[in-house]
Amino acid sequence: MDSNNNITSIWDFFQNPIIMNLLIGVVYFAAIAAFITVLVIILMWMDRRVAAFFQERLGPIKYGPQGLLQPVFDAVKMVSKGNITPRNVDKLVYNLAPMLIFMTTLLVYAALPYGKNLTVVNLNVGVLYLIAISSTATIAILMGGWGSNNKYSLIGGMRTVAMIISYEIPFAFSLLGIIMLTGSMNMTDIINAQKNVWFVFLQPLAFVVFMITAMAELNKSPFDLPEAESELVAGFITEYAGMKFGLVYLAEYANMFSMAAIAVTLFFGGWQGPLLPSWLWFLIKTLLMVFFIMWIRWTLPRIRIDKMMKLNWKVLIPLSILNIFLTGIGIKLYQYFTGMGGV
Amino acid sequence: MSMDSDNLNLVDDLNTQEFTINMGPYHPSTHGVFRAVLTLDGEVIVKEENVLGYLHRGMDKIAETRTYSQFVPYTARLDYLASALNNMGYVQTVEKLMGIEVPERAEYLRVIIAELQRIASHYLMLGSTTNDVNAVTGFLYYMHDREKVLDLLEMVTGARLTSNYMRIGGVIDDLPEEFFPKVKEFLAYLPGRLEMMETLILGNEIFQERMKNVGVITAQMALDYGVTGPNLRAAGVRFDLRKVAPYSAYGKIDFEVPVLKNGDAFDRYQIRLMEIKQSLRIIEQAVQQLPEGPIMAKVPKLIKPPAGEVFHKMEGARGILGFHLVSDGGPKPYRLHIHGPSFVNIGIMPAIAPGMLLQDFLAAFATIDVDMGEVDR
Amino acid sequence: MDNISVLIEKLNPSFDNALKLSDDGQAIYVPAECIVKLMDMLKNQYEYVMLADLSAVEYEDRYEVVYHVMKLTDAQDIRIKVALPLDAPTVPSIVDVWKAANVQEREAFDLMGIRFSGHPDLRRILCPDDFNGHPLRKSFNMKTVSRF
Amino acid sequence: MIGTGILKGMGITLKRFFSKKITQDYPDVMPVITPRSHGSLDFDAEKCITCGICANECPNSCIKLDTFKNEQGKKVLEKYSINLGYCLFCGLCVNACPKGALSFKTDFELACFSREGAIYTWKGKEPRPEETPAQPGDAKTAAGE
Repeated sequence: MDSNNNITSIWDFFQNPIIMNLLIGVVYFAAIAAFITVLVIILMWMDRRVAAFFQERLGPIKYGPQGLLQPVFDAVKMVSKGNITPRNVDKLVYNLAPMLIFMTTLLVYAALPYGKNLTVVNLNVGVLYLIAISSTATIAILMGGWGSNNKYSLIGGMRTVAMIISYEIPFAFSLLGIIMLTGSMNMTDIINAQKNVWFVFLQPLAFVVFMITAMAELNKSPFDLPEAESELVAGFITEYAGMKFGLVYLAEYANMFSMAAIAVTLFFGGWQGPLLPSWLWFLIKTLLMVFFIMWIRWTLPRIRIDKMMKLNWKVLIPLSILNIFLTGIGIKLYQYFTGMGGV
Repeated sequence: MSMDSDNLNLVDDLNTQEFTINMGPYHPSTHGVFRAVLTLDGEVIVKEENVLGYLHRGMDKIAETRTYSQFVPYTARLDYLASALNNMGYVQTVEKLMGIEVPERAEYLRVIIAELQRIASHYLMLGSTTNDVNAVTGFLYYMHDREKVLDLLEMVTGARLTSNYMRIGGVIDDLPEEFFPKVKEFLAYLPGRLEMMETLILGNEIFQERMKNVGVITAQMALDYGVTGPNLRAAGVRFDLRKVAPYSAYGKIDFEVPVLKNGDAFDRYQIRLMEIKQSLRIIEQAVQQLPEGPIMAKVPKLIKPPAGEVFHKMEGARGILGFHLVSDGGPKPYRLHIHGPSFVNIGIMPAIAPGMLLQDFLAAFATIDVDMGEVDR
Repeated sequence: MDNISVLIEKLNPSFDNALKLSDDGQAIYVPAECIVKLMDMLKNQYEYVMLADLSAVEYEDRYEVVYHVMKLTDAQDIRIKVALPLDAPTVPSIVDVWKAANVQEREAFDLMGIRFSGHPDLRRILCPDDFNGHPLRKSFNMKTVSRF
Repeated sequence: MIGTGILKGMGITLKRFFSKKITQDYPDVMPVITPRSHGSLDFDAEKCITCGICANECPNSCIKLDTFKNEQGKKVLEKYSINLGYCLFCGLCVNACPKGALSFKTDFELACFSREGAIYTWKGKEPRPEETPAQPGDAKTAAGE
């Protein structure tokens, strides 16, 4: 075999569409992973600083400008910690859980529209995909809770299942109104449909329901029951240490960002905005949304589990169904008055 | 929990099982080293058992090996969140046994410090309860204000937490000159903050949902279980030793005893806020009325009370703090029994816990406000 | 405390004159078997609704269990004592009268070794379960440790 | 209406967000401590008359005086040690001292790496005449000596 022939064959190898796709996939994955890592560092810093400011403190200010390097040090500490696996845990389940939790987080990022024509995968069923993916984390959390062989973890895991599964319903229902308005589940279509008016003004009820359920999906206060520090020590992450804990931690912040991004995409016109580039608009809006989530989180006490269930089944689900009705009536009225045909 | 997959299709076999969980001694919400053995059915508590003694230092025994004045700093370690109140109770006990007449100025100084300490103690309870329901921000707001109280205490007593300001026969130091403007500033500052906390915490619907009708202690129950202090007043019994049997300078000061009626966690929380306001009133009046004169009675260097027995009780931050002192005429107490209100108050937990959710247990426990230093002694 | 002798006179008919005033005139001595009845009467007929304190004292020739009961109206307390022999200090439990006595009797049992018959759950409360001896007895010596 | 309490609370936290922060830049900027603060104990060997009242008065016996008889047959202080690890900072010794040799100072940074490090010693006015072997150097000698 001469070398020329060899090179051609490698070139051919890469020309193969399957391999090509795979490679692009790897590049995308690396890009998202890097993006998440940087993002989480910023979010961690932001969370600590914002929390501190709400509490009349300054927060980390010693390392780097305004303490920006603090999360880097934290991360280094986290990575350099011993990888402890307690005795009597279900090793496979216990070790797999953090990875799966992080995995589901990562998957959400694939469908987010970061800017104009800046989406990893422009799915036709983007909204459905998001709803589906974000609820898979439940299994991973239950795995962590069960596998840890700790009663606090188990209670945390069970609470997650009870909570996320029931909150999935109003979460999905609150988005139905938007899908009805746009007639599409594609994220880009939804953003384009908000050119004139943001859906938060057309669907205020849906937005309220969405935000409440989003907080629940995020396990953030007032719905942080699965990891309720003051009752369950740390809930399902009680037994995790080192990088396994780090992954869960990472996923938590990454989730916060992705949930804020979904809210921005669906209710605040996504990357649309004047003057500035589209991705910057997306970032600004999303970080403002993250700030709003933090604001809620650092103000409200934790809700009680039975009250939380009651809120879900007796308030949020009826409200979200009502929203669907109102949207339907609104669409029909709009069509009637503007004389446009049926959908 | 049977994982036998063959039987899982039968609904009858999906039975539940109670399980026991050890809450504490190392747990974020047991406020020290309290251990509650909870039997849970899902999230509902079926049975609760207190396990105490992780902080047992044998204060009663220590008292028998120290002289009367040497034991004063130890009383500060009883209920370390209200150290000056414990000091006051103990020195008053010895004074009662010896028949020492404390100068009036010293009595007023004691009242000022005691009420500042009461505010600090109540603030910690409010803060930690707020933290237990995960309103971390509220917790830190409380801590910031408590810091101001501690600054005032440090200015006078030299210690922020475990002071030894009160001595048998009076107090050790007069108020420093810089205390007066500071306390005036503090008295003007705190009501606004209290109002803010009331809006932030008491007004919050989630907080109300968490606290109302949780861990109800009725008046009858409270008397039966010996629950005293703010917990008793939250249950609707107007009983405050400062008012019913005034000691020190309380008789000359005008204040009210706040009473609520439900006796649930919410009322127990609220009554502390109300008591802080009354404490502010007391401090204001005490500073205004502060008489001139000596701050220490004539007390022999080595204190040797006559042989005898005395029981003295006072209104501590958590209830009736009693000292039962037996003297044999020697320089050391023959027997000192400390009746810590927390120790008795915590005894009601097994009675009110069954039927609660896990989260309710924390709310109820936190609002009963026990201090493990006093429980275990 | 000055009304204590009056109180004894009032109470004594129900107890066959078993109640005695102590030497210092501040306490009522009760035979152990009468304590529950006395406490019940004080609580239900004489308004001493609260058990303010329960402690135990060791003397050279006896143990004394000391009860302080209190009125709510004026916070007046009276001291009631039960003298017990050194070899078998047993007194009926008053848990049925006051639930508050539960923890306090356990404490007295744990630290002083007084047995309360009829107590529902007489275990150690402050010391560990496998602890030997009762620390507040005078025979229990503490080690002196040097701080240097 | 349900929710107003939550909204009011969120208003309060937002207001606090922009309010003055109370963080003290502690190791860089030392806090102002009131002169009465029981930070740590200070001993003045010049004033000490070796009476030992402080050691007697200490509830936790954490004061130790090493003395010797000098040529005049007078009791003289050789070494004065306080184990601050056991000290209650109650001030009984300070109040008991007839000559005011003991006092509180506001220096509160007492962290140390070993239990021996918590023992603070001060040398007496005159050294012991016959050269006894020196004490182990682990014990910290307080500043000012």
